[in-house]
Amino acid sequence: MPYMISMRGVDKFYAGEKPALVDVNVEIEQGEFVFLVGHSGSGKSTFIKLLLREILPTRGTIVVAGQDLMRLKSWKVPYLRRNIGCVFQDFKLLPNKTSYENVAFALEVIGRSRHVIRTQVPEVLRLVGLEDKMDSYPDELSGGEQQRVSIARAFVNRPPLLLADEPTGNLDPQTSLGIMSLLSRINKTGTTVLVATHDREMVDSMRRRVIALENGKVIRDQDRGVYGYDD
Amino acid sequence: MPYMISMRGVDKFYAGEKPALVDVNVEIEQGEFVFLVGHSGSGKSTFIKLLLREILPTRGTIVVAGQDLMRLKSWKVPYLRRNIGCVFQDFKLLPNKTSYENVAFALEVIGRSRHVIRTQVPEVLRLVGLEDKMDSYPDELSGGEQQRVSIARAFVNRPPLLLADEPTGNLDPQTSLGIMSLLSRINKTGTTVLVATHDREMVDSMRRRVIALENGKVIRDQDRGVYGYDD
Amino acid sequence: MTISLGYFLRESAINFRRNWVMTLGAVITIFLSLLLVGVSVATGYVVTEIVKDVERKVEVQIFLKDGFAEEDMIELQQFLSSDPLVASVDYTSKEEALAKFKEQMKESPEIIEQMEGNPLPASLDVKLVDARQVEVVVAKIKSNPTFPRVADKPDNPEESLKYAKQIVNRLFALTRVVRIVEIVFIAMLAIVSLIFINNTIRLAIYARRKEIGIMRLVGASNWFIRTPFLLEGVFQALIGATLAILTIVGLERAIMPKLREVLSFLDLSLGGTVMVQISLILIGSGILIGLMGSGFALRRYLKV
Amino acid sequence: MTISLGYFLRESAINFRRNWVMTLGAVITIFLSLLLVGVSVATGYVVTEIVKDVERKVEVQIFLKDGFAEEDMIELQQFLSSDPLVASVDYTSKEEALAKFKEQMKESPEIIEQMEGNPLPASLDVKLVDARQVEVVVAKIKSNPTFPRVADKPDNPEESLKYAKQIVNRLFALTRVVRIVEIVFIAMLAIVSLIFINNTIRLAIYARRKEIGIMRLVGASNWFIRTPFLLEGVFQALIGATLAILTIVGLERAIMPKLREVLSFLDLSLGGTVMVQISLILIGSGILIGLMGSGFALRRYLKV
Ligand SMILES: Nc1ncnc2c1ncn2[C@@H]1O[C@H](COP(=O)(O)OP(=O)(O)OP(=O)(O)O)[C@@H](O)[C@H]1O
Ligand SMILES: Nc1ncnc2c1ncn2[C@@H]1O[C@H](COP(=O)(O)OP(=O)(O)OP(=O)(O)O)[C@@H](O)[C@H]1O
Ligand SMILES: [Mg+2]
Ligand SMILES: [Mg+2]
Repeated sequence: MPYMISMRGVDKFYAGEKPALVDVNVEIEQGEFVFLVGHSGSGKSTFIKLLLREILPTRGTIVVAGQDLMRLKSWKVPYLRRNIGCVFQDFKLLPNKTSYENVAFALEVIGRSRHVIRTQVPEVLRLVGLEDKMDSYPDELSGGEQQRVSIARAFVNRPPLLLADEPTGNLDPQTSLGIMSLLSRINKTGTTVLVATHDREMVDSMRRRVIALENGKVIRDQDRGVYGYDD
Repeated sequence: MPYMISMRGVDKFYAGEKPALVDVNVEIEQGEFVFLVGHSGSGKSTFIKLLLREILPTRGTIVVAGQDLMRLKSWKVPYLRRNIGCVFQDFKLLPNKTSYENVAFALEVIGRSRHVIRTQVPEVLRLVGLEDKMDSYPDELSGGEQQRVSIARAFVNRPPLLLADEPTGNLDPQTSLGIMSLLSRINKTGTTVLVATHDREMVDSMRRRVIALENGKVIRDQDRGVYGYDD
Repeated sequence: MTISLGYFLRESAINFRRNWVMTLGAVITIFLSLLLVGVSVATGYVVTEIVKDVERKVEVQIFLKDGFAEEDMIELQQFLSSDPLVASVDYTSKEEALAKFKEQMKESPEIIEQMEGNPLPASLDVKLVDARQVEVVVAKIKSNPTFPRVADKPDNPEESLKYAKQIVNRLFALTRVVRIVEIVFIAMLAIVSLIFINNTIRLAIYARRKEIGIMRLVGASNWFIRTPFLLEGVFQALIGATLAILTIVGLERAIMPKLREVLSFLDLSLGGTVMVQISLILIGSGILIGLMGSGFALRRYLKV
Repeated sequence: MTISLGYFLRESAINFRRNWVMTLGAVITIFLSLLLVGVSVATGYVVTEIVKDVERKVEVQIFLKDGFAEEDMIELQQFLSSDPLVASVDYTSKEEALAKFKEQMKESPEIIEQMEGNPLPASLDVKLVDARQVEVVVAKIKSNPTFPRVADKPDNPEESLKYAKQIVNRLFALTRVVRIVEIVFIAMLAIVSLIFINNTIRLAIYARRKEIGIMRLVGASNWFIRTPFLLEGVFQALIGATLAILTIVGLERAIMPKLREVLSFLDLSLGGTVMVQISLILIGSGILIGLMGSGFALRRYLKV
């Protein structure tokens, strides 16, 4: 059974502080839908950054889509990332590009033809409800709109792995629900989806696998789990 | 009865698009606690930016803390803003300053002595749970931690008006609750608090005044209201 | 407010360190710009000195007839000496003239051989304060009543006046051009430097426009935002100017002695006062540009 | 891939427009830097031409005894003409020599008056290809067997050779210094320009480092990120170089005629080919610097 993600004994220490991740062992199969939950500062974003090879672990091995990230040559990293769509917590939109161009960039990077771009980008922006914001620059968009552009960019090239860091933090419940059912639909087409979130309602209602972090440790890994944590 | 905020017939049009706010008439008394709710893109941030005079309305009058913002001379704007603490949706932390320095900046701006700064800043950072992140730069903080620095900066100088744009979007429910009860306590000391939020749980449990926006229009203004909107 | 001054100094020192890419860029630009200007000014000074030295060698010779009356000669000499345009008037006797001629002609001995007795006249050699006034002085000599009485050729006194009219004119044409080129070049460099420095500071502030926006939103007044930037600009200018001055002093030490050796026949000088002047100019203009550059660049982002 | 080329061109054109503050900064810097270098090179060229022209006037005179044998003179003339160091050999008869002398000495008529008959010898006037070779040519003349036979002073033939040894040496000292100063100054300007341009490009890319980081995170390979930046650099360099060339051509048109008028006695020239050369150098080095500057500046932000 092929693992899409496999982390073994992963530690991550940032300079001189208490660790961000400690001895994380996680395996995620192809086609799974997983929630990553935990308090603020528990290491969710660090977890996702490691998978994207934005940072390297202090210890341990990480294998993503069959690639050992510790051994991956630096020039091969872009090719890895093209197989991973990522919704960033801080959106990471290119400020000098419109919504359309930001989404199109993910396709240009993999060399898609202009024709393909012209048909797919508007389609995807429509899916996230931004059909009338295609020519707006990021600083002309509301917080939730920027977040949705980031979501559109993450899955426009139908990557086999989709990582989403707090993808509904700036969205109202109704729009969040729409995004979540979209992620669910994408997952049904075989894409592995990992969502870091604080949205208790969402996690509790979807009943998927839940990995819970606390102070960098995995304290729970539960199929068909709930958000957990007592307030 | 003195109004802290008074908006009359306020319209806001951004270049060539459909309006962000239409005919908004809102009065908020001193010492009130108000939630501002609405779908993504309904105009909540625009509402807040108008109060901070970050942007000017296309039409209408806005009076904040007794100052008519349309008539306010440009050199007086900083003095207005020193009476308003603001938690920005995108945090707006100074990237070259540590958490401590970011919060201290709000005090330095109003000429507080170093002694005052040295005692108040750590105190406030402790309140938002960041006592051990004082010397971290924004890009060394998790999303939620950045948001809490922004919150700390907003109320460190005890402003009579506190605006918060989605202050818990990046926080887990437990931390959110802590922040909300903090805002509540601040409100009890006489500070007027306006919170734009998507957090249904929060709004429903606190039962405060709720102003609901839809497509830039105020569709509901209710004392002891709920989040509303059917999913 | 002493607190504020401390705050601003601390603040700009911190910015200086934390934005070191920008800081370094600005310092390098200021340093090199001022270096260019400084080197040009110093070079220009040396050239001007050479030109002046060459011009100083322009003189008017009055040939005196054999057996002139001593008192006439002295009268003429005194008349000229009292003229503000005249630097000095020296008497050369017939014998001295012959000795000089022989010395000059020693490479064409065939001419000296041919000479019998001493055909050369005595002369008064008039050195001028400003070589360009040569025609004025010549006119004055001509109109002096004593002059025809002592002149070598009383029937045509004009021929008793010798000055290298053509050479003088050419020399002046050349030195004028040299001076204009010098001034134009220095002015050009100065303007270009100004634009460079301004440009660099503008880019540095442009890169921090978001920060400036945030400061404004948190209630910082314009001068509160501006002061650390201006102080930073001054720091950068001071460092840049200091580096430029040190380099120029170093270059002067390294080059001038050699140059003086090679061009020993020219009067090359670059005195300490000149170096001090250049240093003061560089520091002054550096700080001014640093301040103004930051100030102007900030204006765009300090609109409410 | 034609699609990619189109993409990159479009991309860099868009960046060019949307980052116009940075673009303008870089263009201005490149323009002014190249202008400085171009003006210096042109000035240097004119100065070099003047120096060469002055040097060309250095000649060796061989004085011939009265009643020399015609065939000896012709033999010597041919011997010298065939030497590659010699540009020309002209014969001056006794009469021509006297006429020239009188012309030269017309401002000291007292000497001409004194002369009886024609004391001046005939001469062969040797012009050199390279004035610095004067001592070599003199040695060759001395060692020629015909020379003592025609020399004005057969007992001491050396004295029949006239060349302004001291003046020539001084001239060479001066021209050497002028040339070195010229080269050093141009080199300095070129290096400074390089640093300026590099600096500006670095600042511009520094200001966009976040963007570059984002592109990397979205899976863009290094060359995919780099290409639009490099193309932008080339665009900027082309615009800057073009502006510099136009300005220099304009300056040449405006200044050279006036200069030629004022300094009509000097052979001032700045031919079309020189201008073309300067233009090519500016465009070439501009593009090179634009490419390399962007390339180097990017390296820092393209580490994985
Ligand atoms: N670059 C960095 N340098 C130093 N410490 C860092 C850095 N990035 C993150 N940290 C620290 O590591 C811890 C985990 O951060 P991480 O961003 O993974 O948290 P998170 O679970 O995503 O939190 P949130 O829900 O608030 O986004 C935090 O305490 C944070 O301060
Ligand atoms: N600078 C701008 N130029 C043009 N349009 C803008 C600008 N800022 C905001 N808008 C538009 O105005 C509308 C309201 O934006 P606003 O930021 O007020 O929404 P919001 O209620 O805060 O949404 P969210 O919950 O997603 O943050 C949006 O449709 C947005 O695209
Ligand atoms: Mg996070
Ligand atoms: Mg908003």
